[in-house]
Amino acid sequence: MKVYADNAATTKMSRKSIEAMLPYMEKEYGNPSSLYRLGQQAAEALDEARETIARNLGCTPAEITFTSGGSESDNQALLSAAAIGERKGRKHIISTAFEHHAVLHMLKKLEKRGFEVTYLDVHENGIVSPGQVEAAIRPDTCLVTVMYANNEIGTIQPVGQIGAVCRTHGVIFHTDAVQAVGHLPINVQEENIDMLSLSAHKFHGPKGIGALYAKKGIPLTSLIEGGAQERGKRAGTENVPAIMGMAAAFDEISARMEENSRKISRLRDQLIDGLLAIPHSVLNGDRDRRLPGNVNICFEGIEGESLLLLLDEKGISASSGSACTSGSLDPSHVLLAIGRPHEIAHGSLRLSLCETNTEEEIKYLLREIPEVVEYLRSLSPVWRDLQEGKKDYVIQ
Amino acid sequence: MKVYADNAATTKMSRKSIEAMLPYMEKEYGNPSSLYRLGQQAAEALDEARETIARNLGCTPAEITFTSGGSESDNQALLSAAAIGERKGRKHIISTAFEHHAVLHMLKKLEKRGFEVTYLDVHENGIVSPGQVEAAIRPDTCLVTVMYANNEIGTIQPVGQIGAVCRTHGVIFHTDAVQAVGHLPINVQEENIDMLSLSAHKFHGPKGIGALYAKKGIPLTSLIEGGAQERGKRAGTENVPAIMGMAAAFDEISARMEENSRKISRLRDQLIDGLLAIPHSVLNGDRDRRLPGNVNICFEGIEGESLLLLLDEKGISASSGSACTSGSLDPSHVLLAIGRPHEIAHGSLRLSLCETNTEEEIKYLLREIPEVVEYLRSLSPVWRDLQEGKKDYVIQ
Amino acid sequence: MLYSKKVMDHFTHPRNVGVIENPDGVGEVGNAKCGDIMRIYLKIDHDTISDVKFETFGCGSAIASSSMATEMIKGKPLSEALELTNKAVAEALDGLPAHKMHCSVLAEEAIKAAIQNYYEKNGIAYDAGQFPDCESCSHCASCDKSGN
Ligand SMILES: Cc1ncc(COP(=O)(O)O)c(C=O)c1O
Ligand SMILES: Cc1ncc(COP(=O)(O)O)c(C=O)c1O
Ligand code: FES
Ligand code: FES
Repeated sequence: MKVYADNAATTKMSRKSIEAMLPYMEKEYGNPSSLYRLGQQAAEALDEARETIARNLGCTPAEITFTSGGSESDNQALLSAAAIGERKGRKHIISTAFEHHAVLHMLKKLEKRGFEVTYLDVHENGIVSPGQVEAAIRPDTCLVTVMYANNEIGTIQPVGQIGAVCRTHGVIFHTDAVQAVGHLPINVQEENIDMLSLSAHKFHGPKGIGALYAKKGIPLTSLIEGGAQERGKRAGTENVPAIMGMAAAFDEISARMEENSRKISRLRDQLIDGLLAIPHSVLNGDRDRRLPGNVNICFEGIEGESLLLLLDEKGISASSGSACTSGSLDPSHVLLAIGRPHEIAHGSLRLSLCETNTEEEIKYLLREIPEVVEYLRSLSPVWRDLQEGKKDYVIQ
Repeated sequence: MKVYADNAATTKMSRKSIEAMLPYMEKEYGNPSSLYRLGQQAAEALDEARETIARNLGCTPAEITFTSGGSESDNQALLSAAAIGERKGRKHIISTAFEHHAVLHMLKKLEKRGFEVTYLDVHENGIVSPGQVEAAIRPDTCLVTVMYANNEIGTIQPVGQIGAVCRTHGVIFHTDAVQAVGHLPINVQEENIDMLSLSAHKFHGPKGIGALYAKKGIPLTSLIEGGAQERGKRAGTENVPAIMGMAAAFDEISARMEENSRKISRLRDQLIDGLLAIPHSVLNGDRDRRLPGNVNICFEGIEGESLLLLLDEKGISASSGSACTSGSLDPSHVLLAIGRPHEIAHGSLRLSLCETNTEEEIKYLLREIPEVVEYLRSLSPVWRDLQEGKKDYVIQ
Repeated sequence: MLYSKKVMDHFTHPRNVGVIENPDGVGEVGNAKCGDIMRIYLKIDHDTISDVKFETFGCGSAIASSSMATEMIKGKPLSEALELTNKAVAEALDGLPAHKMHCSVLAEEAIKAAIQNYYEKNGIAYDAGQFPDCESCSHCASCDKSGN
């Protein structure tokens, strides 16, 4: 059996999305900046796609800028807010300790440029509170950037309330919604979101395409300079096929969001319950306020990479916050941020489901994973020490 | 009849390129950073694509970084060379007056950061000489950036000789080869090129994907921060399908380059000869040292946009250096750079051919274009004044 | 693929896994904090390794390196086992990715530590220079070398 359970890493493109792309590759291949029909048709298609994205986010088309993906959107959002802050002499930013690297590395860069960043604690449950944000706001705060849902542990932040706090204090609020878009209902206006990043390949759209929403009145700084595409805010010939694919995928997934969510959450809960039956295992992130498809569990005494490799042998595609998978030596900053000690953080497993996963697959996962965990524990000197009472369990 | 003659703006994707993409959309959709098979297969495909690109440029795979297109490649190349220059206290850059905006706008940005830029004259023929470059090099020069072939007038620069000059003086040499790759034989090693930008959609590959070649030892500065993709030099989930499409298109066009070049040049020359038979018309850019597919002609007394619109009515897709098409009011900086006065620069027509254009299409163009020019002249007060001797012709 | 066929073979079917009751030497290196611990048990007869077992907490490469290294020293005189290098282990595995080479270093060091333990337990004189000390271990930046 083959089970793809790494939908947070990337997803399979939907048929509809592919079919939305194809005509723009071979027939309607015109450059939207061109005057002639072939170009103008592409330009019109682009407008339609922009409307689709806007409609699904609850904003206007002019507030959407197409980018090459989530990382670029995050980078441009932060760069733009920082430029605005700089002009006003406000150089303080509020974020969290467990943002995606596209945000964190950009924040590091801004720190070098003289910005001060407050990284809010996300607690053991992986959630920041609006109160924390409010308490951290200073007169010189120019930006609050808090992700909508975490990519590793799936916890959903109280974005609407954080947005309200930011609005009250006149601070720009950006949210990296790469993991949330298509999976949670989002309305940027109702939630007082000023900027939002999304990436199509996380919801069955194409790779290499994303969007940045920026509320009217928030000037964007170009990350990529050149031609006047995207109202001068993002140079480069527009990736029309991918944009069409993104719009189609967004429409498709939005139409079924509730239904998908119900189905996926049920599978997720079965999986969580089943895996937590493994002794000395613990769920990472709040049990309820989490993405419909996210399961993230630490197993004491084993290491993540070897777990993944053995699962792969069984046809299961999953991921881990283990350092060994990434080639760096520190385990996931997300797991450390929620207070997991290093030795436990190494033994994490993330399974992320989508609407095409089935009950049979969950059964298969629940048969294979406990076996593999047990096998790896049988090889593990750490597990032996724990069993023999030479060390204390971290996870009871 | 429909004639697409704007291949310098973008091209139709080839079947091979599309077919190279499809499997990576629906089947091999894994994230190359993932450990499991589906991810590792994508990683291997990426390696192969990198080898293909490298082989066709004469460099090693490790010297290739994938980007979202020509603009991003240009931006990153300039940013990287500037960072190296800054570290060495060398803040002088040499370029030309007719680079693409992706280079020019980045240079403007660097000027604001304290860099000094020398813009070399490109003469009436649209070609800089290696001697000009050499004469402009100073002890504090950190970068020479000269495009391989111009996107509007198609003139080919003596890149190999410029590369040799730069190598002698220890200055980094970048070339924007977006218009040249796939159309001219390029070998970065033989031509002493240190950095090169390319974009797939200019040679029948997908939009939204490109590459930056940077010679071993030249550290790149990230434009997009985040994950460790592309050896930490370009964050964002790799656009595997588009990368595969780019590699396939590059291989395909390289294999037929000579044959294509012969065929296209012949069509181009017929077109140039035929159009220059129109009175008071002039070819822009050197007649011989130009891209196989490029025709760029100014017609006195008419305005480009109206020309394009009427040609579109006849099924002809073409472009103009005219400002109106781009929404700005200034005529093409390229035409101004080769010394065309404003009134003439407004009346330009660019036709850019590819290997699928036919002799019949050329005949059609040569029947329709003169008619349209004549018609527009019949409406033009400028033309009347010229005819009546109230003004002097700029083009004899 | 990240790993060679050989690595995957040793990873999925590790040789010499387990413990030896009343071993003549035990060596443990690494640190759970850093994500890898390797423990080697030796049975020694007349300066020859008559049996060897390992336990490893670590990645695929760490487990495969342990397995391969134990195979390479089983039945060998101690002098030969002491000469086993991590490079030899990696080569025997048909190579390891660059960022995984340190896992093979752990295997080499675990064996040395087990032999050192044997010498010490039996009061056999040895050249300390042949053995790595914990202080010189630098495979992880964040390690406090406290051993836990
Ligand atoms: C010479 C040149 N450089 C750069 C670019 C930018 O490439 P892209 O639109 O793929 O970003 C183009 C084409 O638009 C070009 O012709
Ligand atoms: C939360 C989050 N932000 C940003 C990104 C970056 O998106 P992309 O890889 O499309 O650039 C990702 C996914 O990789 C993500 O999960
Ligand atoms: S085990 Fe971490 S430095 Fe040695
Ligand atoms: S044990 Fe961590 S990389 Fe090998």
